[in-house]
Amino acid sequence: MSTEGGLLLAAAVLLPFVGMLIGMLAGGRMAQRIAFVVMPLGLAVAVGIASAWLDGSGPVVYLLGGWSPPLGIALRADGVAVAMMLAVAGVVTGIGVFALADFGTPKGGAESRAAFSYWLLLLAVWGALNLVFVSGDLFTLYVALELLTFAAVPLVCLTGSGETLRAALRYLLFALTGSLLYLLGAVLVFGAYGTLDIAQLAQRVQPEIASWTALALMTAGLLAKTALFPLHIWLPPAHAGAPAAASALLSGLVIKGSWFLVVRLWFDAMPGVVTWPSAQLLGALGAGAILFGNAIALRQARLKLLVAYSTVAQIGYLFLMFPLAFDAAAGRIAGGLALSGGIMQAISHATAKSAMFMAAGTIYSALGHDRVADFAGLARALPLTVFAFGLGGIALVGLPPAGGFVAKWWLLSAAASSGQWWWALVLMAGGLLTAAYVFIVVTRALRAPGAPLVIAPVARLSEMAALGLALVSVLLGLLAVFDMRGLIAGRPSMGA
Amino acid sequence: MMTTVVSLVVALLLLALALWTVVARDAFLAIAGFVAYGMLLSLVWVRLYGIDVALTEAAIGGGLTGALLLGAVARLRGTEAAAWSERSGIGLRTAAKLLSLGVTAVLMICVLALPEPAPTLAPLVADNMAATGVGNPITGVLLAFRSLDTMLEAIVLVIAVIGVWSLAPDDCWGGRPGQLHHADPDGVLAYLARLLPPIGIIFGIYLFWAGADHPGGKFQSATILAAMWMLVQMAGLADTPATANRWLRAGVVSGPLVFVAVGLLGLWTAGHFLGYPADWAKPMIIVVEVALLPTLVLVLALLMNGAPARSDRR
Amino acid sequence: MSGLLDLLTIAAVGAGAFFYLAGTVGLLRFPDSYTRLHALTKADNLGLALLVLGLLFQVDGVLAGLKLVLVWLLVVLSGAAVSQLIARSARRREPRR
Amino acid sequence: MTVETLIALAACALVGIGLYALIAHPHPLRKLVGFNVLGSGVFMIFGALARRGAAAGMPADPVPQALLITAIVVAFAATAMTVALLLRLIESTGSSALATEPPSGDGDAL
Amino acid sequence: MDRSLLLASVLALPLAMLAACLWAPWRARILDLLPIAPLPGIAAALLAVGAPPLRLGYGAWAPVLALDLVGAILLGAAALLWALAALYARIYLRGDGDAGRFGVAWLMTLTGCLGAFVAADMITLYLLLGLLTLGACGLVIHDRTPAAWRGGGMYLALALIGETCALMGFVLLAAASPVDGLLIRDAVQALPGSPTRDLTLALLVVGLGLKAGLVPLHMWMPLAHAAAPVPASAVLSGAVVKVGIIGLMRFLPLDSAMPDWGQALAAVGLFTALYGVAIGITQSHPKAVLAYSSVSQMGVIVAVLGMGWSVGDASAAVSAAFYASHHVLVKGMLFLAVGLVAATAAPRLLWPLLAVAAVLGLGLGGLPLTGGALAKYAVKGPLGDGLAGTLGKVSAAGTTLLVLHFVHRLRSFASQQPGAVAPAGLWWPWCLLALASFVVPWALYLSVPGGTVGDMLAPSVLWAALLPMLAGVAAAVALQFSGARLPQVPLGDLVRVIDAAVWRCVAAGPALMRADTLLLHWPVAVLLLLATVLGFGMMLFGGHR
Repeated sequence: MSTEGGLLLAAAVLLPFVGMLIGMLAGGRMAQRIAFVVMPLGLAVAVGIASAWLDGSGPVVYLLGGWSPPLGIALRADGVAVAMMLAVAGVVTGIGVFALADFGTPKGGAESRAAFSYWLLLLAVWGALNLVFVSGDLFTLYVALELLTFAAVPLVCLTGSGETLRAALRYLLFALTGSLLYLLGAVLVFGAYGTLDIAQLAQRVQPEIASWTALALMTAGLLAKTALFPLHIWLPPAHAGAPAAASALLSGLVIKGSWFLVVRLWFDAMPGVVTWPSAQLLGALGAGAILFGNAIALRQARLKLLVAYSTVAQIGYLFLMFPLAFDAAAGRIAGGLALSGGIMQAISHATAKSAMFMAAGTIYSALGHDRVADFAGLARALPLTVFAFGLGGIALVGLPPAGGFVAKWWLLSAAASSGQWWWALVLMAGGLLTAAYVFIVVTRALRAPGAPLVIAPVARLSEMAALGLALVSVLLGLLAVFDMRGLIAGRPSMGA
Repeated sequence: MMTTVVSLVVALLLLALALWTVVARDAFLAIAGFVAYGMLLSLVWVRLYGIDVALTEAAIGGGLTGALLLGAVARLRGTEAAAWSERSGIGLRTAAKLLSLGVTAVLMICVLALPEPAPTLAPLVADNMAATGVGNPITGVLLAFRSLDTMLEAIVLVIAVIGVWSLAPDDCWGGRPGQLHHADPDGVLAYLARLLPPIGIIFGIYLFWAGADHPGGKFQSATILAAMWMLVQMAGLADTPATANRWLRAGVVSGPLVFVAVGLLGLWTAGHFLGYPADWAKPMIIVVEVALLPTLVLVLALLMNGAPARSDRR
Repeated sequence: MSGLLDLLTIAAVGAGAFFYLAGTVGLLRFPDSYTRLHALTKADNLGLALLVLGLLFQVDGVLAGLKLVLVWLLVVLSGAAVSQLIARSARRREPRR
Repeated sequence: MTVETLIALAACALVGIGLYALIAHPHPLRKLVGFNVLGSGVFMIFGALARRGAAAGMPADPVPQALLITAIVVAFAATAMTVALLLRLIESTGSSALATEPPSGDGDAL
Repeated sequence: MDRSLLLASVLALPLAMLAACLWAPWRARILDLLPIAPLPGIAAALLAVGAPPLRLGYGAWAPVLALDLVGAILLGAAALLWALAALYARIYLRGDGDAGRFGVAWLMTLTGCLGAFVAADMITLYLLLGLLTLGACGLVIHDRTPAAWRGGGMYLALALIGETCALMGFVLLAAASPVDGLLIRDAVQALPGSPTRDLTLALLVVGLGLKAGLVPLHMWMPLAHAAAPVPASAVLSGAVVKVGIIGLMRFLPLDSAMPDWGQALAAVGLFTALYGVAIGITQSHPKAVLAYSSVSQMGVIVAVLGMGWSVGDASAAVSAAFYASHHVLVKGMLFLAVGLVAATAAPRLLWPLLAVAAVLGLGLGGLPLTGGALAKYAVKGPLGDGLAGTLGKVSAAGTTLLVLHFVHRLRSFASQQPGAVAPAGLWWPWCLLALASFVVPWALYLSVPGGTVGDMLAPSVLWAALLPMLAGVAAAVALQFSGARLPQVPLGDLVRVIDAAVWRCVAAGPALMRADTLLLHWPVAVLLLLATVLGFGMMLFGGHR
């Protein structure tokens, strides 16, 4: 049955889409105007859902058209979804403010391709992400994944340069393949259990060949869309080539969509099907991402590529929670500290990485290049931006009071209590490597320039937006003082 | 028995054509094979008693996709040789064969291991069809039980259009896609483009109207209508629409917007978003379908046309 | 009565099938586009006509019969137009003889 | 062996064929064809399952069939987008190669 | 309650000043305000000892502040040094374009350093350690010289490794702790019975010992302390290293006897004490000599803790704190002296300066009647008369030698242009510090252990103190006149090992890049995708067999 405030879930999904449609009709400057009308509304809706979640007991549910699963579609929001929705709403707003400098249409200015596309796709990404967070139906989730892909790919090649077009094509083909694998898994699930509803599936699913194959197919497909090592083929060129406002969106938010779906599958849909070795394998891929991605990032000479590879590494952290959450005694995966840590990591990375990409973009447009070696004097020229980058780095490294620290603490605690010390080692090594490249970039910027640095003027508003998001990511941990695990309550119980 | 043999033959033909699309050296031949493959697919759908799916497959999966690919291959001639030169090594190809075979094998095992009797939602649908007022259960699923999917699908198409448009060169923004086709007044194509559309439009609308209670529906009919429009464009009787055209955009977004509006109406009248009050279901469903039809026609045609390539400022 | 209709149907459909076969053989065996087109279009028109004719003996109701005829007309129409187009493009590509 | 099982098995093979084309074919357009073959294989498996679910006087389970229509349309949108992207790529670079030169990492670090 | 609020002010004032630094005009003028930042620390040390703990916020993660005796002793001494060094820095950095940045780094370091003495829960302590590390790194790299970059980088790298170990130790502590909170005391009480006791202890000793500069984790110390500007070196080498000490005092269950752990720690400490001397006398730059002397002194303090721990004598911590507080002031004074000498040539000032520095410095070796004598006297008990005591005496002799070597090097370091005189603004903070380094230990001695002057004048005590000194002087004289050439050990001795490791990693880079290029190859990627499918299939299938 639908619960209090359930309708807000539908609103959270449709508001951005309706905004996009009206924006397409109005076009020109209105597109961006409408985007900025939708942002506060979307934030309000997210807050409303959060309060509904905190008031009620169990998840917030809405049955569309009053049809209950398996025939109809149910939208559900639990603590995990609520936390992600709040984070996404905030980050999208921040990115929007930043993007005004690059994609803002002046008063009376003609409609331009990039601006028109950017604002509409920004809203599309937002709506698709909210759908991923609240949908309780495997097929609707497939549609959501495609929405996300179709909205994200054009963002990669907004500049229209050959290199970005190529990156976009790689991204599109690889992501589409992933989607089909996911759909294939969903199909098998339906064939074996006669439902696509996650909550019902959780009750019906049995450890048998069909569920194993389905989970393997869906997981692999989603990993391809998440670009988890070694499937990160499309990420570095795409995220490094896209305009900063788009990279921030892609790197901070879009990859979280498919990742979140893996969480849903493993924690909610098939917790009993998951096995210890499979969880370890997922963790191993994450560990590989952390070590490999960070090491490659250390080798990058260009800032945007460095940040992109840092994303490859950070994606790894998001998957360490799976083995840590595995309850070996019960032989099933269960939420708790590890899950909270993973979600916290995702939110922290969303804010920090967006801020870092924004800073990188500002630096690029100011210097006309992003070669780290030639950053001397930057700290004097763009103090706010370098500061924002540094703060984002601190959040990635996981120093308190950043959200990354809370996440690290929870993950390490989970490792300690489950005795899986090897993941703790990976966490620590990753933190050190991250610190290394953040230190390199910041110190390069702190050096005194040989010749006086000439920079193009940059928009103060954009710098402020980056700094704002960076501050959020660094202060996120302070929420922990007010026991935020109440929000990300232990395990996301999707049982309606 | 007989049916099994026929199915076997069809299946083997299907596999052969699929293999052909892979192994054929010449891209044009491969894609011609793919079109035939699409037609054969719709035959398979008929054998699976999915008449609506068969129609959709024939119209969209086979027809539009095939046309799209044929149009593309003509413009990609030059790049084929270069592509073949960077063909991956024999080792990789062998590994690819092995892994693909592995996946196929696992899938086959799953298919054979599926439970008997198969789980089905058909009874549930049958019990609830009355509430929808429509006769075609698929329409009932698409526009009542799982109407959210249909709404999102329309939005997916709109996003795809935005994405395709966003690929335009900056100076062509708002312009028209594709080359300008010059009408050849006594050309046979122009003749066909004058003769066929009236029939096609009638047929399309019939298909649409039948969709409520019989196989058929907006997608199939939208494809027919879009095809008619494109025929007219190809014959040069009408130019492709300019992407800046407000009316065009209005047509593109109207369908989903009306859908959302009807959903809100349902919230007001039936207490559920996307719900229908008793014995108002069919009219509201018809409204949604009527609103979606032009959107689908436009979107399908626009996706076929591709990104703006000519500035409209003359 | 129905037995006779069935016989007629079998005869017509069989003949149609034969023309299809012939057309396909021609498509495969003939040397250039023109001759191939020739084989194909002739075979298609006649073959399909015979098929439709044969099926007409089986339909109940005029409407269904009209539908079949409509199908035939449409195929003939599009077949004619398309073969024209193919021939033109072939003339552009292949040397006139 | 029932018809739907036969078709389902054939569909599994189609999936494999599509995957192979996606991996091994050098030209993006052919990869795209492979993608469509793969997709049709997935759809056919779904369709066979729907047929298995025949009940309540219906020749097949209508829910999967409805979902299939949605899926086919989405796949078409994906194809259209890929084709547009590919054409634009060739128009601007003259090549259809997917391979990018590796990101330049000439050890700035340390 | 108001006394507890005093604890909060220890953090609040510098943090408020930091916040003010976000505004450029304040940042420009911050240098003149630095001296007031540590004043709440002094006040708290005098007034807030044993005040009820102060909990900010609620929930398990709420920060908690408390001040015990050892904390107060170290806090007072450190705050005093921070204040006087700040007065010194006002003049020393006048006209420096980056003074604002220096002030920010200074305040961060100060907050972390003083806060560490009052933090009662792990999270707050870890937060302050992080703040300390970043700030100290900023102080070290302030001069932007290659040496500064190297020192800063090495410091940051090792400090982060240390903090990572400490963090894991904290997590294990918390995991083993019966109560939900993250209070250090509760967790440590549960430690002896914890299943992961030894791992936890190892991580904590490595993490905190690195901050205290225990051999072989000391190599960052000479690099960093020698590279930083003089006032910064003073606080880094005097006050900041004590954070490691207070950490060890707080996190090791000193009151429950663990002979093996205690003696191991003591052994490391004593080795460090001697090793610091051995390397120190080979250094030529006075700041480097002082840095190694700090290494050595930290070793003595840790040894005292270790001996106390081995017998479960928690009072050893007080003695260690007393010893450490003396070192805070003296070492700060000596570093500031380097700055003075470098700017002074006039003999009438140079010689008294050298004399005072020598006398107070020899206090580190236990020169009678100096504060150092009291410090050595205080730790005599815990060290005992066994091997540890003997080695302690040897280290005292070594320290004497080292201090003499320092004074020798210092003289040759004097300014070259004749008649140069350091500005008065540098002189009087130094004089105050010199005075404090003599007065404070006596005050503490007479108040805390409640000793009397008489004890210190007892011939046996004097003799016991003098013997090692004479040995040290003898060694110095011998070195001087034998003309023996000591090998020139590079600054940061063992650091070579790290360099080698780093370069080996860098060399692995190209291989990694090639691997990445391969992974970005389309067929490979899709193959890996299929492999992932089959892999997960197998793992799921196999897991149920």
